[in-house]
Amino acid sequence: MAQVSLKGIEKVYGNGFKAVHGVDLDIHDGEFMVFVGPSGCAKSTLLRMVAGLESISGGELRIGGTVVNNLAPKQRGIAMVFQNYALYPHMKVYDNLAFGLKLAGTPKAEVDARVRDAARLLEMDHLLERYPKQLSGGQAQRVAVGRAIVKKPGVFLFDEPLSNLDAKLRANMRVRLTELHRTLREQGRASTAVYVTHDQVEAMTMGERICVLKDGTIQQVDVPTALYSRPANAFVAGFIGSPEMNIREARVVGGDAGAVVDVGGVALKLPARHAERLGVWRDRMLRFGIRPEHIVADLNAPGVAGTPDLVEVEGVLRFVEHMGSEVYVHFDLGGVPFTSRVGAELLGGVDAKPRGALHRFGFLMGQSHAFEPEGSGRNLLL
Amino acid sequence: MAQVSLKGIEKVYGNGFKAVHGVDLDIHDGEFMVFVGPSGCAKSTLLRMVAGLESISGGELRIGGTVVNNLAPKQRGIAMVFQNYALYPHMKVYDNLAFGLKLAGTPKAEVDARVRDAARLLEMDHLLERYPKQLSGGQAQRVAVGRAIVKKPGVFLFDEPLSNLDAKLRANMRVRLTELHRTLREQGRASTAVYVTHDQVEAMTMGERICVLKDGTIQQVDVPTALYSRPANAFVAGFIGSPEMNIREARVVGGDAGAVVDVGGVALKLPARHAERLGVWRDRMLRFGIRPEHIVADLNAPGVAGTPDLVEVEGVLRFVEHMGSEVYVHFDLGGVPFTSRVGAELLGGVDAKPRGALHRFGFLMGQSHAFEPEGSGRNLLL
Amino acid sequence: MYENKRLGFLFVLPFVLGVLMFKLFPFVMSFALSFTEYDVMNPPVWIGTENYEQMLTKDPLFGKSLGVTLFFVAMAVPLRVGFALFIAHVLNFKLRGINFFRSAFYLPSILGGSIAAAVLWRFLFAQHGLVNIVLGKLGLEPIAWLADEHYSIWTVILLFTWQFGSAMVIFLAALQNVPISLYEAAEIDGASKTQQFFRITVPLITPVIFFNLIMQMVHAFQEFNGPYMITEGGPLHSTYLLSLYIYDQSFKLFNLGYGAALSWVLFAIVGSLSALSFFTSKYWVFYAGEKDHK
Amino acid sequence: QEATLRFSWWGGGERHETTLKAIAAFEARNPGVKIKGEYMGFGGYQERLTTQIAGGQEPDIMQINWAWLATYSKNGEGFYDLNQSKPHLALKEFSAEELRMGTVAGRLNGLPTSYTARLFVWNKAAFERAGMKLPATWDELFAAGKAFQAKNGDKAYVIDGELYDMILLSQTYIYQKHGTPYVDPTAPKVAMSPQAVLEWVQTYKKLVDGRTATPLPYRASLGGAEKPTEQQPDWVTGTWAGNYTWDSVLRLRASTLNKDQKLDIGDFLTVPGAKNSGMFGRPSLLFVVSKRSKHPEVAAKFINFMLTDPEAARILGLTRGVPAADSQYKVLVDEKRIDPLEQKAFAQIKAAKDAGKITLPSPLFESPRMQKFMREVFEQLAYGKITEQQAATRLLDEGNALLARLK
Amino acid sequence: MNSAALNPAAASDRVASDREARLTLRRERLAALTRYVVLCAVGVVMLYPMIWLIGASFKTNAEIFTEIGFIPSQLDFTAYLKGWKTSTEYTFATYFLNSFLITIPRIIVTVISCVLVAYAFARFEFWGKKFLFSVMVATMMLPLIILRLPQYLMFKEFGWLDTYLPMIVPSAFATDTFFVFMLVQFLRGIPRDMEEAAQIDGCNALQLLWHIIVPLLKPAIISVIVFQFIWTMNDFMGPLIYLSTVEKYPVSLALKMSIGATEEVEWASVLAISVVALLPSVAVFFAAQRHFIEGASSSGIKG
Ligand SMILES: Nc1ncnc2c1ncn2[C@@H]1O[C@H](COP(=O)(O)OP(=O)(O)OP(=O)(O)O)[C@@H](O)[C@H]1O
Ligand SMILES: Nc1ncnc2c1ncn2[C@@H]1O[C@H](COP(=O)(O)OP(=O)(O)OP(=O)(O)O)[C@@H](O)[C@H]1O
Ligand SMILES: [Mg+2]
Ligand SMILES: [Mg+2]
Repeated sequence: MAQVSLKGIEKVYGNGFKAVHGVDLDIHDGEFMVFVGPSGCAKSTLLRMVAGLESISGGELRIGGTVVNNLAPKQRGIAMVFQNYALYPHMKVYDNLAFGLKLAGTPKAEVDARVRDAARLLEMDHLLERYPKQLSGGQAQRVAVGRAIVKKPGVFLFDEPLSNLDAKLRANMRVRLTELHRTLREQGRASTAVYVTHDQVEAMTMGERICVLKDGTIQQVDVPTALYSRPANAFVAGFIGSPEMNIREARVVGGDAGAVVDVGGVALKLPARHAERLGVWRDRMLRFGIRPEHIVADLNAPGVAGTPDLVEVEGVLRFVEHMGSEVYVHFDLGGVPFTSRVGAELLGGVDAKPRGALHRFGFLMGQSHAFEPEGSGRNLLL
Repeated sequence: MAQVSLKGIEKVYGNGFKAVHGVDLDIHDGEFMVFVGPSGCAKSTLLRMVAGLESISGGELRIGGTVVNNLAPKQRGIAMVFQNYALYPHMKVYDNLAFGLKLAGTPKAEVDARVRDAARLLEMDHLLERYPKQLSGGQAQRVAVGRAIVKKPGVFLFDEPLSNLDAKLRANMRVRLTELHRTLREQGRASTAVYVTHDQVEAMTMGERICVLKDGTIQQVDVPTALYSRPANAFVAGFIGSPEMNIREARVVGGDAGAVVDVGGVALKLPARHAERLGVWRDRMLRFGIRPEHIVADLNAPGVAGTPDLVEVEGVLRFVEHMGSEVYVHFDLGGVPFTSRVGAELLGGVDAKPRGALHRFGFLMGQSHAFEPEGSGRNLLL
Repeated sequence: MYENKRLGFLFVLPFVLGVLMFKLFPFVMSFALSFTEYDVMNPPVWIGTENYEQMLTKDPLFGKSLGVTLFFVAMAVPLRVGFALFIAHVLNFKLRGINFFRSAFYLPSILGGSIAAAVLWRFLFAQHGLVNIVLGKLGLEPIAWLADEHYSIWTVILLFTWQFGSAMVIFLAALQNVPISLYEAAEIDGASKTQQFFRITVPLITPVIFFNLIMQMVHAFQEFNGPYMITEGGPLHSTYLLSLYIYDQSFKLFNLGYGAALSWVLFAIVGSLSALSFFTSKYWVFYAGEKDHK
Repeated sequence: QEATLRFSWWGGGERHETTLKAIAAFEARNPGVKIKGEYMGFGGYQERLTTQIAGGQEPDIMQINWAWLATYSKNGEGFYDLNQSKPHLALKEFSAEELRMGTVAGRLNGLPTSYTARLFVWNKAAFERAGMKLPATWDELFAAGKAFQAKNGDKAYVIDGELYDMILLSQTYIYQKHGTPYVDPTAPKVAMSPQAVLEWVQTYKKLVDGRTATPLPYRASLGGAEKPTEQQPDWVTGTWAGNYTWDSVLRLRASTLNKDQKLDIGDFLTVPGAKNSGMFGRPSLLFVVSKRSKHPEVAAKFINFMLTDPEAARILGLTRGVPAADSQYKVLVDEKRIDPLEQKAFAQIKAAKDAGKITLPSPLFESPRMQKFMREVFEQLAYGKITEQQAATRLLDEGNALLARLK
Repeated sequence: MNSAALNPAAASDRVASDREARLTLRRERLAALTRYVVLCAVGVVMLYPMIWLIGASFKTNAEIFTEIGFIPSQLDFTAYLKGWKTSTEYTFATYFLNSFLITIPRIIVTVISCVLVAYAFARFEFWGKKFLFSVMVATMMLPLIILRLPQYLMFKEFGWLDTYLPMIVPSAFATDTFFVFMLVQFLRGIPRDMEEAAQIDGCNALQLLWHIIVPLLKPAIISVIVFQFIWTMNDFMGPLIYLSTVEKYPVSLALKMSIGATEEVEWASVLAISVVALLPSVAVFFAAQRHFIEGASSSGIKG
């Protein structure tokens, strides 16, 4: 029973800086919750408050139903991976891992077994006899992760635990951590996990729910796919997805069936469902959003032509980024910049054209979004 | 004049661990070189040797033509971003940035201008009066980057400088750093950059050349696209690209035009060009490789049917990962696991089928690879 | 956990008890004695503030002694602390035989107030001693170090400086807490070894520099062995530090009341100087382990 | 009779060994009595004793310097009155003078182990090297300096001594000439006439300016003004040829001399027609008993044993000077335990004493404050900070004031 | 080299920069050399008394006070033998043992109490902390000699005279505030990251102290041990006042045992035994000095 619930949590730092502004969040028992948000949005602060390392300036924090505002970290049944690792410099890797277990009075044999298990899981069996200063950055980070997972606590707190690993190892670890979490749950020893990451793939694949933060407030909490396809506001829309969604100032023109958004003088016809919802916004400015993968570059590619709500427009090519299997095409539409993301084999010849040349793109308007022009930019289509 | 050239560089650590085994590498003046490789492969070690922080156990290191093996760091004309930041805890952010300039006797006004420029570039103007311990992880990392870029040195050494930033900021920084590098070059003050990263996107977009390392040896040095499409060996092939290339044990069967690779009992017909090259490997085991994006899941998608060298096979579905705009489909082929990466709208119905169900996939064999079975697995098709 | 007030108090409890059991009575009694006339043989006689009045108005030797003491402290403390810091810095390098040097440099402090130290000092500063020989080589006039009231204090100051060992050891220990990565960063930033020392090392060990300054000040104000061994306070009271005066009054002249009063005046001086230092420390001492600046 | 008594003394190796043996002998003679020796070097002895007395924890029997009597027992009540244990004490062994010296306000506080006085100690060898004979008159002494230096170089001095030695030396001259010491032995006042005081000061100056005595600043510059004579290299090598000092430190002074040197006791210089020898003599050490002792009788018995018993004398030898008690002195003389030089010194003192030409100095003269005061004035004089006249005035006026306060 | 030969400018550039590299090497060697020279020069001044002491222990009295050089005319260990035997009922073996009986328990209680109290001052928040801290610093400011008598009276009341308790027990209550203050300052300079991690790992305050703080403070704690050892060994006044039985004397007291005021002194024996008395302190320091420079926290994670 380790649900974590935050009620009106606030944090003011010693220098008067208010880092957290009344956060309300319920993390269910055994849930894998991911925190994402821009650098400095208070992810670590929240985690540290849950851990009990940072005093809580306001609000109520419960773990497993008990108010823990004033409980010491060790009484909260948590394990944590620190963003800066905080390994014990005077202990070998083995002892770094075993330390918590030894403190808990775990029998020696079991400590050994668990430490070696964790080391194997994290591919660092060969490092057990090293001191932290003899490790590379990624190795140290794995030790930090290992220190948390040997403990099998009620609540896992991960603060960017894989940031210093290479893609392959990272993908590996991602899967293993997820599996670990599932296994524990299946064994009936569900651990709640709070996982801070800035990696979209991690967030999308690991998180059962994702909490998007900005400047110490929650923007949206939802399952990954929902977050992606139904962002609550322009901030979330722009933050999730890479390359980020094209969100541009636009104006809704015309009524009902004939409604279009005007972006930089170019009219993009709205699908009927959208037009209806945006009726009240006619002739007003709003923010129009469309993800790069919903702009196709090769109109002649098979299957494109027939897509419903496809709007063809002519853009001015700026430059093309090759990313291996896919390509980002940057272009201007009526002076407004857009990015399209297409498969490397679906370029429709853009890469052959010079900068400034014209090219016809297709906007899949069925997947487009519209946000309030001001503030956080509420999603107008929800 | 700041080319960096490594000749037979070796590094043996105090505990006898040999971290670098004879590395030869020429980094041209003004080039942007990216180091990638698994955690612990000695990227940082190499960087630190170039910087002069780690003694060189063997070989010769030249910067701008001079042997610098025994030169102090400050004589090498470098700036470095440390993996662990190494900010001066007793100085405010401003002073952390200004320190190097002040030491160099830069006039006060210019110091101020450059510090503020860098702060603006890194979106941390508001942090200048803070102490390092009042920063979040990402903020601290940006300070570390700032400290390097204010100096405009001959050689930039970046050790995973963006690992703690969120995707959006990271993309931003990526562009800005690249631009900074270009601008300096255009101004005739070219800085050579050595950039360690584990982020594929960074590596692919920023690197003019990429150096892939493994266990302290160079695997391949080449421009990004070449690395992606013509990996020198199985290790590079597997390391670059995410999700990683499917590389499986296989056997070449049949001659010339009719040659196939047999993977888990399933025959995949080889294109003529490949069959020819692999002639000598007939009836021998090798490693067959194909990237996930070269396995299509929707054979009925327009345009697929006609693709040359498309081989259709039936796989057993294992599970499907949704990543927003795209989806990873994991399946078995004759008991051998494969991953396919497809657009979210090109699933061909896999997501509707249960685990264990059969599904027909298309292998774009024209894009497939073959590697030696042993050792590092030389690419047999080059 | 660190907010747990009861736990914190529990941990300082030994100290609180220690003060109550072992310090309170001696302090109170010595304070009380400072208002009495007490010659050990006869019970103390209450005379109010007479001792203090005497000291401040009728005792030129007190003024002389205080002056000498202040000069001594002002010179000796920076010298000892500075020297200790410098040598600790040098001894922190990895050099062959450095262990030997570290021990060698601590030796004078082990010798403490032994005769060997006195013999050495007299040898160095005697009329025909080493220092004068060196001066002679430099073409300077020899100085009657031990006999000239203008120079004699320097022999004591230099002896105090010479026994910099414990301050050095503390600095050595403190130097270990400076993360190597900061030196690396500074090196990359183009800092010379000297600049690293002043811009990285010194700021980061300010807590310990502060400690050494305070403690050496406290010790210097109570310095006894040096002048007692070398000059016995002379010539012409030019090395007559307050501690010697207090000692003479208390145990030679059996004026314990007056000695106590002198001690409390010394206490007040050291106390206010320390308070001042603590106050200013906010501006220059950097505590890495403190939760917040300000 | 069962009793355990504590006995404290300071001293060097020989004194410790012999005293412990003497204690054993006493214990053998007095079954049931245990004497616990609490002994140490001189450094810190007085601090400890003072603290112990203040805490009422002092040993039953203590060795003290005669001069301390004035401090510890101003009115004679500081220590046990040995008169109460007369039956256990062979007081007849001591001269009346010696008993008087241990008596304060009619109470017999302590018994002396020996009597000591200041004498002229010369390095005969050094004089021989200079081709000079030992000074026999004051004028010879005053003149010797220049002659000596002419022969032996300008680092050579006829007589060495720290400041207090010189003060006493000069005082002896004045005492002989004017018939009074500085402090009146009977009353707390300055006894010298203003003229005498001035001459005292001048005598000191004469000794120094005449290159006879080592000047204070020079001595200081060599390694501390109060460094003992025997530790001065110039003494060790015979560059300095004399010392005006206690007979009890003869061995100490001789102990560092190199083999080319030879000490002798000179004539005690005397102004012709002087009524008083001017010799500065007094008991050296006293044994006293704590007024809190539970066994004062046993303590008295022990003191008696130590000071008067022939066996004790044999054991103790000269470790506390030439014994004051006649019987003990005899034993040592008979057994030839006293070497000729010491014998000579003793004879010189005894002669003066027996002739009634040594007057017991005022205890106040040796009181720490008085000493401090005199030293201060003479130091200023030596450093030329004040004139002879100023020094004389201070010695007179401030001296009187101080003495009045001390009494 | 070839391409450089084709390009004279580059070649001369390279020659110049190679020269710079060589210069740097030479400069480094020079720096090392000067470092040694400075060390040796200062070292002589530092070591001189010790060497003199050893040399003098073989000399005659006359030699000791005239020859400032340290080479004795003969090598004769009788002074050591004599000094060791002493003129008392006991040999120095007894006095050394006594010294250790005082020193070792005192070190143990000092370290425990001081670390505990320093930990509280440096890390915890509690009522009256500032006040207590000031009290702590203030207790060091009154000259010790003036406290001597009151302390004596106090220990007399406790019935502790002529025992080692006055020298040991107060230390058990963190009254050696020098050490407390020192440890506090050290601790305040050490970041809290490791402690936070350990709290998460389930440490209570004492475990934190033992497993994290103590290792991190190791250099400072070692210096506490060394100081307390040397200072207690050298302490003369404490034993002088509180001990009266010769059998209980520590070395510091026994050393001055044979220096009376008026008797001749065999300086060679005195010095010989001073040399011997210094040995434990020197040995302890030498054994410990390695640890001053092997702090746990110096091993930060590098990037
Ligand atoms: N000790 C402190 N004093 C004052 N402000 C602080 C302190 N620690 C953090 N902050 C500020 O609080 C905000 C939140 O910090 P936090 O470390 O929680 O960010 P974060 O979301 O973890 O960022 P990142 O992704 O960069 O690690 C930041 O703006 C940071 O500058
Ligand atoms: N001081 C040291 N002593 C011994 N081995 C070390 C030391 N420092 C690093 N190593 C080892 O050397 C290898 C290379 O380390 P390095 O830090 O260069 O790796 P890296 O490529 O930067 O890895 P990462 O991506 O994890 O930062 C690693 O296996 C590491 O464990
Ligand atoms: Mg963070
Ligand atoms: Mg690294």
